[in-house]
Amino acid sequence: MWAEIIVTLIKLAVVIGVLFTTVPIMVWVERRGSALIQDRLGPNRVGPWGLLQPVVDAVKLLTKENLIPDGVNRFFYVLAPAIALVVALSTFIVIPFGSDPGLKLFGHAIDGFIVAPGLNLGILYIFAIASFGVYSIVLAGWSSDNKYALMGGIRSSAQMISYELAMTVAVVGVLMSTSSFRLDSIVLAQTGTWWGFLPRWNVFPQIIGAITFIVAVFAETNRLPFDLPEAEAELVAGYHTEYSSMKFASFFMSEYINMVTSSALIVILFFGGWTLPGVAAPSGWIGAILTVVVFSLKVAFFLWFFVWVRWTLPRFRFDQLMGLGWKVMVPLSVLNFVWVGAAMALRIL
Amino acid sequence: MVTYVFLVAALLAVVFSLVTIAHRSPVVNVLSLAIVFFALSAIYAMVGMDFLAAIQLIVYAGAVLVLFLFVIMLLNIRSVERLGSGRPLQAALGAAAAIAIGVAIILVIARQSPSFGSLLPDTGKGTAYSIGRALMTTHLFPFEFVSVLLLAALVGALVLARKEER
Amino acid sequence: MTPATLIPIPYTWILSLSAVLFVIGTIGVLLRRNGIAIFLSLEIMLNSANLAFVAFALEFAARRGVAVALTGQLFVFFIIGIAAAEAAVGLALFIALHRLKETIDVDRFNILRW
Amino acid sequence: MLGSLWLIPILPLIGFVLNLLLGGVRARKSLVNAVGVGSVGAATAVAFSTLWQYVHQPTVTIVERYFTWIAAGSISVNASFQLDPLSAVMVAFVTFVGFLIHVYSVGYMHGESDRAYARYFSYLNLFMFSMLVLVLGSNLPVLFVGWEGVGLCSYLLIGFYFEKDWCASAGKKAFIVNRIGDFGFILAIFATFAVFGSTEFTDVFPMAAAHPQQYAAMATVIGLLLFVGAIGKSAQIPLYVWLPDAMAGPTPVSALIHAATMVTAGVYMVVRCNVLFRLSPTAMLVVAIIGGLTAVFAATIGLMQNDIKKVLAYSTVSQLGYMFLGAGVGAFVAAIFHVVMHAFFKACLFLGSGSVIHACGGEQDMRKMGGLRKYMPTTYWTFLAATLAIAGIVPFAGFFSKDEILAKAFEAGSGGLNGHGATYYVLWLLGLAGAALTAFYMFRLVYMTFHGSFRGGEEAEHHLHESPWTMTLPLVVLGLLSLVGGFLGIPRLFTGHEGWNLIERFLEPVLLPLGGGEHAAAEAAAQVSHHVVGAGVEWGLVVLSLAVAVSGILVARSFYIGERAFERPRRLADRYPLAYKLIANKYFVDELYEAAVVQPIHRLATLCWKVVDVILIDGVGVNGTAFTTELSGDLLRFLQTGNVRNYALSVAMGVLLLVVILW
Repeated sequence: MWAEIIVTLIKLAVVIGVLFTTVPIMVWVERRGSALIQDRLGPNRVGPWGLLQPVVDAVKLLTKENLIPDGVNRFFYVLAPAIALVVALSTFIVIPFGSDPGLKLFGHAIDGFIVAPGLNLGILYIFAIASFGVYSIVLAGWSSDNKYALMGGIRSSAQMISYELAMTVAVVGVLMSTSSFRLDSIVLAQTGTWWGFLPRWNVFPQIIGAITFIVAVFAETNRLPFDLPEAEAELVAGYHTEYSSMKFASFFMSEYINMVTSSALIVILFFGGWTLPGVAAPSGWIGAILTVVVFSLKVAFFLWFFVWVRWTLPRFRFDQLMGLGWKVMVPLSVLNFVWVGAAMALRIL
Repeated sequence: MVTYVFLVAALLAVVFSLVTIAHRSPVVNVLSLAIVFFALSAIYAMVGMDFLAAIQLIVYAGAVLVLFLFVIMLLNIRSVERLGSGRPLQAALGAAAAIAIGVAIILVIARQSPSFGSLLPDTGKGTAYSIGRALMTTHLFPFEFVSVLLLAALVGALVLARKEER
Repeated sequence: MTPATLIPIPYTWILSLSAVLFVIGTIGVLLRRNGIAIFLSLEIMLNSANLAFVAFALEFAARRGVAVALTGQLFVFFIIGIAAAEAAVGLALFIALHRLKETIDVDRFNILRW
Repeated sequence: MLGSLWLIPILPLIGFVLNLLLGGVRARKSLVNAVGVGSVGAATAVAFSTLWQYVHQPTVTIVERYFTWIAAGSISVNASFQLDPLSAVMVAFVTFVGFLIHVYSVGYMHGESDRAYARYFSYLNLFMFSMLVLVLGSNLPVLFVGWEGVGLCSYLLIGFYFEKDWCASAGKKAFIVNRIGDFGFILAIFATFAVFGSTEFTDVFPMAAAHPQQYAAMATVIGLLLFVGAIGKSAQIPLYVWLPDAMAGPTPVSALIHAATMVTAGVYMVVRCNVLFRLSPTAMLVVAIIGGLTAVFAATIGLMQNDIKKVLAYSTVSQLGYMFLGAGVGAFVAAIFHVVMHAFFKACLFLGSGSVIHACGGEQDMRKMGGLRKYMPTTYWTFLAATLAIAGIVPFAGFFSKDEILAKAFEAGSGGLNGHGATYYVLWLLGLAGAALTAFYMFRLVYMTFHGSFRGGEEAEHHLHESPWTMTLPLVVLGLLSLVGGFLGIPRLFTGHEGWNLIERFLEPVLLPLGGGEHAAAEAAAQVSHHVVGAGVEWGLVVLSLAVAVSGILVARSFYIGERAFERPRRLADRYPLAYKLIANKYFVDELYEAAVVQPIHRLATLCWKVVDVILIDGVGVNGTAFTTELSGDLLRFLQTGNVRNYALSVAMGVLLLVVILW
């Protein structure tokens, strides 16, 4: 009993620690990456290659005055960033980030590199929790008593509901071919190869689903080219216009944590998770750590992909965004779903 | 342990549904209803209906209530009237009728033996598996019917909310 | 299938909770004037019905000795579907009404009379 | 092709649908021709190949069941077709004559607008379909479908020029008069169901033939009811009035529907049900009397008509009377023989008259014609051949068939068929008189139209011309058939051998032998009557009818040819003004019907409208209900507050009540 709790707490600590350290690294990557793409220098004063810049930023945000503007609804104004952070953190607990060959810690099985191993719902749990994410944005926009913030909030709720549909349906194809909600089962189903060389990853048979899912995830995380809720040219900063200091930092952090979660999901659902084609993980702790490293590298690639896309593509107009969501993404995801169903019925997949 | 979880969830559900119907701010109404749904979802999960619990959250909290919030913001409703204001006779009769219904139902329930339902076992595939099968076989007709209903609602909502073309 | 384990709460408790929620919802529907508030109360009523179905499903499974209580759960799914449809149409109605009268106080919409 | 009978009617049906669509898009006439004529041509080809195979096949009756059309309790009706010698003959001549008339229509109707043209051909194709269903149907309901279908097409085509009021009312008249007959037919179908439990010919007739005594009484009822239907469709007394008016339709329609095919449906139906009729002496007698009376009656009216088509119309009525006379004296084969021959020469006559009308620019009055022989020789010679055929001059088609009927009538009289010998003698005399009248009025028509000099004015004379080949070709074919068609049924008398009477040998199986005592005796007596009359008497009869026909021709010649043409008829009219007036006005039958039937019904309808409809239904029924509803609504509307929450409260109260009740 106690061992179980301690193991879980350790896993929790590791996950949260990694997530919180990823955020400043991502900020640095984003700023240096944007500079690279735009042929600028980027932050280069604090530490080597500006590596310590995020630390300085964090200190600045922590020490800033905790300002609450007049006329806001105080309760919801404070609640909103809290919801954002809680939702962002709690989705990660069903993500399996490595292969567990039956290791023990303090005489107790660690039960997989996953915080909540008993939760059969897996991906469904993520959707359920993530659907609360929209509340933070809506409440932030509404409680700020600012028309730009309100516009951002309304836009965001419309956008998230629209793309959630495409995202969910795109995942259904994977769920059908695996017939499980559990993410570790989904990863295990992708081990091995087709014809000896092509990895058995879902991305190959379900390329449409993969593309739809990735695009929908961009919209769900409010990243460019879908960052309409905080389009600075139109709405100043959207729903967090009135936020500053640590409350702003919470939004900021939750966005980056969501990026990490999303990248992890992309990797797990479509790119084989921690597996490498044709390579069996060595047994014991070393093998387990290696799988975690493989997984992290894959996630890192998609994190870089997020940055890459952000600084490459221009922003959509709002009606284009909704049109794309309903008239392109939803039909495409349904197409993928129909294809998988037909392929399974014909025993191709 | 389960009993306590149930009692806490029940308490939360009752309290926040009272807040839902009594508070004057519509946003508070919606959010407290979200908590009610969360509590009910916890009860569902506790008795083994994990799929139902997830759907409850995804559909109700994730979609329906966001729609409510969306409309509240669109119409910019800051606060509404007090519970039972205006038409005192209607209010009194309504409250009396509702409570009478409640008392009647409770009396009916009280006559039942307080037997214990069984916890749904973990079959490894989750309840989603059997529910999916049932929806596609024995309950296919209502399932298709609901999908037609949703389509009709979609079209109906579009037609109703569209601005009149002058 | 593994044998069913008993839940340590009687299903009548769940039913009672459902009844209480139903009454609260009814009071909301009858006493509120704001259209959206009425809808929220309706959602409470629908959910109390869902809860009752869940309770009956459990009781049914226990009495019959079956491991899976399906029908009750399926009812809940259908009710959720209907609730979603109802919310969509209802809210669209209120948007249309608000456009007409700048209010969604249902007592102001009494033109449906002789 | 045997085994796919459905193909024959379905081809014209396809043509009908296509032409209907083509009319909608105003397609070119050549396209309509291809569809309309092509489909009937294909049907004709299929029909003849079927007939060819059928003739070489020993099976007598082929029934093809397609599906169960009506199934209600013990009653079940199949959609099925039947091929036996009778329907084979009918199908062959219907498709053949129909095809010729389709070809003819191409030339005749070319002046119509594209839409009307397509409409015309679609109706014509629908008619072909219905007629084929009628003759192929293997039970009474299917036959009835075709029966009603041809009636509908008849109505549509009579009223083809519906923008003219009198054409539209002629169509209505035909439809309504036919409806009276159809009523009898429907009752006959019900009676057949009630008595035999089936309407399949292959069930009913053997059953009836096997137990003559048992079914004799019901056979009389059914037979008479069937004959009521035949009277309507085949224009016999007293329901003949629609046929002369039906000439309002285009002339090819008159040729096809109102001369060659549809109107003979009644004869076909009586022959088809010959078993039932033979069981009932009464029914037979009624058929013979009506037929004989009609033959003479219509012929007398035909004497004084001046409209070329009206003359032919009354002639048709008269000839149909002969057919029924034949059926009524038990000469069913002769009746069908006459149906076919009549189809040839009457179609030829009508088409010839159409050619004449075409040449005269739509003029139908014979008093404004004359001398057309030199302008349109082909029309003249074919017309003359057909006229000789109808007059009964040897060796033209009509001679054999008509003479056969008259001979059988005489035999019936001398053999005392069913103990009504005297009546049958009278009927034979009537038939003989009718033959003389026929010869007279037909040659009157020929002389007035083709001989003498043209009386229609110079302007019209200038335009006289022979018709195009599409019109003359069918004329030539039909004229030749009028000449040689009769050789299908040369009686024993001429050859001394039964084998030469091809049609009789072919149709023999249709006449089922009756079983059982007294009827068998009567049947035997009828058979014996064949030999009651000796060869000498038979030769005498032939000479007599020829003499009668020739004398009719000579009288016509003296009346309408030469210097003093038209003088003698005028003198006769002056001498007997009453008779003249009576016949010239068609015995005032239309006026009688108007006064005796139409006016009372009109008055009854007015009464229904003014009292039942306006006061009872509109007043008490409709307005009364509305008033009551309004009153109660006025009183109850105070419950309707318009406040949604009040309604919700009512619902809650209702729930409470429900809970308490269910306690």
